Amino acid sequence: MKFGIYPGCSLTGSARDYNESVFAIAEAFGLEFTQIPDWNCCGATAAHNLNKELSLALPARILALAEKNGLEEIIVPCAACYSRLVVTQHELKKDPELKNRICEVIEMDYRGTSVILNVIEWIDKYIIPKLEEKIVKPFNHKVACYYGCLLVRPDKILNYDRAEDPQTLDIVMSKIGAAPVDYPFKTECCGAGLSISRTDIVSKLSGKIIEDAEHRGAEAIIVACPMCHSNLDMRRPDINKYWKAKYKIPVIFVTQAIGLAIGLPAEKVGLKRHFVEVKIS
Amino acid sequence: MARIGVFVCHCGENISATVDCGKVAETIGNLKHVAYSTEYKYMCSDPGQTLIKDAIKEHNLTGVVVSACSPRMHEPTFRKACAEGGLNPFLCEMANLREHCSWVHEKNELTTEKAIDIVRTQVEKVKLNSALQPIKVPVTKTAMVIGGGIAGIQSALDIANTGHKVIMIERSPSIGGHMSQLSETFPTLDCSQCILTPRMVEVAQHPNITLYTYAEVESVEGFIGNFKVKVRKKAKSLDEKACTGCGLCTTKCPQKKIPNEFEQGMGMRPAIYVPFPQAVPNRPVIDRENCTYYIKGKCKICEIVCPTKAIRFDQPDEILELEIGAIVVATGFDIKHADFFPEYGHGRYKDIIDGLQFERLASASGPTAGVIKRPSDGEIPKNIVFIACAGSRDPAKGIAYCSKICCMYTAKHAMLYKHKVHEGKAHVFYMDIRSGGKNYDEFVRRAIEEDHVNYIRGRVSTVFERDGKLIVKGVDTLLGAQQVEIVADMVVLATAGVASSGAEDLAQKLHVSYDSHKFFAEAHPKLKPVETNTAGIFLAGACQNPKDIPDAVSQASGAAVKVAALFSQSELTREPLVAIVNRTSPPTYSTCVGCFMCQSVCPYQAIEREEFKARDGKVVKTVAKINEGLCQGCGTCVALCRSKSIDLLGYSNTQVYAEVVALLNEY
Amino acid sequence: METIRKLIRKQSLEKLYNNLAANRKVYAPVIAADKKAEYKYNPGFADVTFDHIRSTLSVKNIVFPKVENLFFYENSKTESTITDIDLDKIPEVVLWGAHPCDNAAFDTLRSIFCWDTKDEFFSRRLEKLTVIGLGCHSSDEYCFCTSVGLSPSSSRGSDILLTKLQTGDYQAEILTAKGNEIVSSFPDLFEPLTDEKVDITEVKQKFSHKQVTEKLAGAFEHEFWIANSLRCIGCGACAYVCPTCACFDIQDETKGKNGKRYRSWDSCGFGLFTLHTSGHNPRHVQSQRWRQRIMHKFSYMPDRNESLGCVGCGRCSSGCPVDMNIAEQLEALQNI
Amino acid sequence: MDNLILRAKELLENKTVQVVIGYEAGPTGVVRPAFISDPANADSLIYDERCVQNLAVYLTKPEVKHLGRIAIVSSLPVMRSIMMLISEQQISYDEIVVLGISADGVLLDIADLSVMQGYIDKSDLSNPVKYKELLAELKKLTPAEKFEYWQKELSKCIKCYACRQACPMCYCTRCTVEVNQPQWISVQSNAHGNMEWHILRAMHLAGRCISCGECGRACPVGIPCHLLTMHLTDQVYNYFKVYAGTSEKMNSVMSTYEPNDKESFIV
Amino acid sequence: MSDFEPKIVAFVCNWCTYAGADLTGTSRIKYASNVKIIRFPCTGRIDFMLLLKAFSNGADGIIVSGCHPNDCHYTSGNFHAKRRWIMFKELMDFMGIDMSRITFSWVSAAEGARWAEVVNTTVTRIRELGPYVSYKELVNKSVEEEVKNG
Repeated sequence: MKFGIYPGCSLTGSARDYNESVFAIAEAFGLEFTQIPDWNCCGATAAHNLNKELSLALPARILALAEKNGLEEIIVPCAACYSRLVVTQHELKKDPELKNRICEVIEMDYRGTSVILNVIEWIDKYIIPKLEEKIVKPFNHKVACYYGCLLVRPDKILNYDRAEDPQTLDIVMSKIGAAPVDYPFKTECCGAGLSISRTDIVSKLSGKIIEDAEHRGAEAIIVACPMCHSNLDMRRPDINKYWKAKYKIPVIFVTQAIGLAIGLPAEKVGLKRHFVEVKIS
Repeated sequence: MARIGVFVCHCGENISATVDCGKVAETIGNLKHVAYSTEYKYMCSDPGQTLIKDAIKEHNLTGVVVSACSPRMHEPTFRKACAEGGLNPFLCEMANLREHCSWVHEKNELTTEKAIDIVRTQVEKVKLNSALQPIKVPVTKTAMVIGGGIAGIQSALDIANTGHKVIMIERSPSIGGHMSQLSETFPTLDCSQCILTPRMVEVAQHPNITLYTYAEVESVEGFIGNFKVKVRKKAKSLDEKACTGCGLCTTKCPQKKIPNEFEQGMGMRPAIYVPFPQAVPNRPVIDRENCTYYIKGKCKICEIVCPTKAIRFDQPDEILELEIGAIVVATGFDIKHADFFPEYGHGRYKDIIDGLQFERLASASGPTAGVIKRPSDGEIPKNIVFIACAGSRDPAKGIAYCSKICCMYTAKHAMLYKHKVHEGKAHVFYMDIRSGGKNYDEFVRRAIEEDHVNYIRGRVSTVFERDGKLIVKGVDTLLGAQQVEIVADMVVLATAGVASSGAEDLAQKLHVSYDSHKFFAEAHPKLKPVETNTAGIFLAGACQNPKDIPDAVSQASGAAVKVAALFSQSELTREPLVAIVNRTSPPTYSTCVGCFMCQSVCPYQAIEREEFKARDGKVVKTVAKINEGLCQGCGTCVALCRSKSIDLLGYSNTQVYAEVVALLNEY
Repeated sequence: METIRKLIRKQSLEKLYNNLAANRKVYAPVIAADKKAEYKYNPGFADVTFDHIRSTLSVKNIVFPKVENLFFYENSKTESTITDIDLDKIPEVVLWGAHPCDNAAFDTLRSIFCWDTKDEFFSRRLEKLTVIGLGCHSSDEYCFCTSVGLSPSSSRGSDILLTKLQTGDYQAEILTAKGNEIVSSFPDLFEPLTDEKVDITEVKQKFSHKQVTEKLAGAFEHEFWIANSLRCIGCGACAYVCPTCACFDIQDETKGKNGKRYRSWDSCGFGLFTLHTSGHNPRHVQSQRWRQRIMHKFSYMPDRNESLGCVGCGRCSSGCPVDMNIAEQLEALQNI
Repeated sequence: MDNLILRAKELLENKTVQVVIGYEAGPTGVVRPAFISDPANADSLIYDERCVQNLAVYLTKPEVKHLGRIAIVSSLPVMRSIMMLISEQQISYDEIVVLGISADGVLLDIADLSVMQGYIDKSDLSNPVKYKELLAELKKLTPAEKFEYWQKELSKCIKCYACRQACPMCYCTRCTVEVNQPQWISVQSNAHGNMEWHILRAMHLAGRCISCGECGRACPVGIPCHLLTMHLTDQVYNYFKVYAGTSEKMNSVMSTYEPNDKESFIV
Repeated sequence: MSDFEPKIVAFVCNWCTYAGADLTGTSRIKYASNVKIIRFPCTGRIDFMLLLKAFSNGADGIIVSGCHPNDCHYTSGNFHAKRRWIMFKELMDFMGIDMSRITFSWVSAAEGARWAEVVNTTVTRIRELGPYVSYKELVNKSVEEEVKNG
């Protein structure tokens, strides 16, 4: 089975750890990816605030390229990219006239036939069925599953997990032996939109997320979004400074956790690249 | 030979200002079969009507066309005038010269020409009208009330007190409904049970009322005045006549861990039980799903201890077939389970409860004897948060409508809490306070001003537990949308009121329409709020939409009056504008070929089967037959019928065809 | 008049046709898109066929159109005014190249329409008709003219009968004054006939119509009718393609003050045909209607009109969607 | 074919049925319906690609019903017609035995209604391929060309009603055209009267036509009137996603509705 | 064609559009006088043949109007009518009969102004289309003519 993969800007930059873990577990499960050739920026978060057609044309081009290359299913590990692609597909399906306009803009034929999967959907569909036999080292830790804002929203379009109190990540984690804690901050804002401009707000908001996870005895925060990860991991010194605290809880991608559970070495799944040291294995 | 009279009205100047009425009358007078044609200033006035009556006699008219205003305005007036003049009222038609012509066009020749066309069309139609007689339908003077809550009780008592028989059906073991669960009632804070229980007893004792509890409607056939209702009396596993209601069985039953429905799951009950002490009838039933005997085949302790040997383990369900003249639907409402709002934590955290659960906590006869104790540890909450609109007015996640009663009962809950826990703090998150009603707003003001309930205008985003406390995160929109976080000991959700479970199923059995929320639909939102679109079936209480007690009771009385009015005659009279399937001589019997596609289009189940039998009793032909009592005259079957075997009186095929021809051709 | 035989050469036929078509309506057979023959007014000579066996529809519509207005009326408040059809406006028509069966049918129709009261519409149309028939040089399994007293070379009903000669030229039998008039208008085109052999098809006799008529007299209640009409679906195709079926329905159509009365073809195969206002129908099932059709043509008409109601063209059988083959049935009837 | 003959004989011999309706070759070689009551005559039954007439038309005919229980040779269109006739309460399955024939001419074992249902369910129910092409071509015409095409075709009509009589679904004992109070359809077979008749017929078969093409085949003057009903069959599927004659409990498309039926022309 | 006054017949239901047209009158909203109304109890009652009859009697345009979906006085008559019109329109389009001469609309008892708008837009459209010549010719094609032409 060959999937298309859309890496977006993070996976090849600040979230190389995420990228490595996705490829590592795919390989372990005999799954292959084809990167969408000549892919472009998905337009998150800037485009849809400025120009609606542009915000649709950018993802539409990506999807059209996928169609052109015969990629029926595309995995989009970044939650922000995922959201843009799915919303675009929805908007263009709803309005054929708009679709025609966008096709003219991108000078390509777009039909909207590709299936777009986020990382959890992909895990659910292709990893979970074969997971049990591969687990060599169950991830026996208490974890706080943090979904962030884009993975499950807007729920009217995604229609795959409930927007408030989502469950899918918790289910995946429990399948590899983890014990998810009751965690009310699952979808609280990490401040991603202000990641660059107002780091103080990021520190404030992300700090609350980290504090509650530690308070509930979680040994790791599990994420599936590079933005979440960078705010909770990379910004940790700022957060600790802001809150005058010493939060040590590591932030782990779900794909990294799966990698560990099936016995992949920490380096292979990018765990050595984190700012907050990951001591658990 | 037809002799038609045409009466052109000026309507003061309303018509004559733009239409040349004289020319209309004259032109129409030249038509074949028009025996008399005249104009007059006000046809609807007494002299105008006398003109018609006299002309009918003088010119021996066989049909009348009054060319005036809309038939929706004055058709009854002129039909009555014709009847008084000795002409069958259905031989009178109206040509709408005012609303459809003079008021909407300028004064010119085309307008007068249009007026002539309109009148001529009615002349051609009325030639084909037939003298119709009103339809008479017999009435069975027994009413059925479905549902034994306060609305059903009120309706049943009111009907019974007019001297008519009432059969009341209640699906749970006791009547009383949600009102019997309530602690106190707004805006008076009087005890709900104290005012309800006497009514329940009255129902049980009323000579005109027959009560079937633990019973449900199985099927409904027939039509107004003549319903045939099958009722399933579920087996109570008890000989009700032998049982004295001593209650020994319920105390000795070894199975005691069944969540008590009456207590909203906040207490337990045995497998043989009386739902609550004041239940009517005060007789137990065995809950077969949870009874050890039915599950494992042995126990029978209740049978052993019963002093009157009233237990009947092998009792079957019983089907009653009842003849009913009118039905009052009073099946009430349910509350929406809060699991669609996972962020509010209902079901996950024990101390987050819904409004009905709070009623039981606050009730003197409830599981805590009226002391407000939180379910998790029995502690008295010091800080309590009430969340209004938990699901109501929320099209995205809940329901779009306002549940109407929540604002008031939330105020009541907060007050009851403050009255019982003086040192406690009560907070209410609300969107708007809807307290329209006699003494309602004063009641809410009292909660705020006298009992110092903290009202916060804003919604709650999430409720979660941390260190044994409930953290309620919300917003205060009156303080510049500031985020608010309250650390509470208990949270009460004012969950939306929704249609009673099984409402859709019942509506389909009754052939009554229901809205998208499964609430029963009234025939007209303003002028027929008590009627349904099925004649003879009426609505009372919260089965139509969430209602408070006084609204439910007044509507129940309204429904009772409708039933009483229906029962005041031995026969019903209806306008005879109904569909009819033709009949011919044997061996054809009818041109209907019996495909019964009409049956599937009829919204009123008015199409029946009629079998024709040969002398040897063998059925030789089955054709459609219209039940005049049920048919409302929409004519959808008429347009569908391929063999043109159905026709609609008043709008017959020949009539509408003649109208088309008359409107478009020269005469 | 006495029959005169002449020769008309193939190339002269074209001249005759073109001369006639120049100032008259000529109704002649052509091969339509569906490969079947149909009659048209004044087709080009090149399109006219001399080889068809039978057209789908007969040619009776010249004298008995499928719809014919009888009169128009106008109603006023007090009276109705009737406007008659101007029968003088009926055009002269030459029927060209029709086969003997079809031409004989005009005789049969006359025996119906002019049986007692003369039908003005029919007889005026017939008066204006000149028939230039064509003997058959081909036939098929449906043909049975020889069983009903006709033959591929019968001249009944024709004014001139053309018959193909083995040389490819045609013999013209001039049978009536009308025929003679045409011949004398174009004397150059006709030559004396030398004794040449005609090219005429042979049609096998399938039954004896006399015997059928005799059998039918006592066969009204015979089980034959039900057994042999089970597959009949009760359409009117047989009657409408038949050259001798003459039943019609009369209707008024009024729109406002104006209206007209007309007649249109009808068929005894329809259930409605004999339906009484009361709802009673003396022929309420198809077997009775099928019996009526046979009886009418082979028993009642010989009885009353002294004419057989069938010319053996075979259209009813070839056009029947369920192969109700009349010749086969008559053959069987003869032996019951 | 041998199987069919054996089965027919068996049914007649053991008196399961009183008559078998099938196909035979007439004396001129034309294939036509056969009504076999005597097992000895069953040998004349044939089944090949020439056997196209929809025999279900006979199931509602009084003389045929009178014969007793019927076994009927049934290709897919006949089976669908039978479904329709049952759903419209014209016949009962108990009155008949279905001698189903598969698309490749093999005798099917239709033991009961559910087996027939199963066979229909797995069959292609859309219009036959040869008509699909014709329909597609016609749809390409401009409105004026369509009008001209149909006027030319319909003016040939002689109102013999063979299209109606050949159709199993036109079982009414009185047709709308036979009503003269009012005169819905002019009895004249002229361009206008003919068009009204064919519109009426097609509309009355909307959602009921099972695409056998019998109406067009029966037409003595060759009007392709089956394209009208088949076009509507396509449209019924387009709009409502159903095909006629697929269940004995089915309500016709025209006698039911869904509140969200989609259209684009009502303002 | 400037003095062409089209003849338009409106088939409307009693409970919504007829009442809506009454409201147009009560509100004194003016509209073109070419449209004449025939009242039916319900759109479900309107036989498709009546539309053909209107054309054959000389109508140049037709309006069919009833209650909005879900508002039918008889619950479902308009839904059945809707299906009927869907099929009718498909058939007419297939036969090349001009469906732009028929306006199908939902006009409620409260939409007096809307009724005037429906009438006026229909009249304007039919004026542009001109008289329905092809249908009238079809009807007038006399029987005589047919016989003459074979």
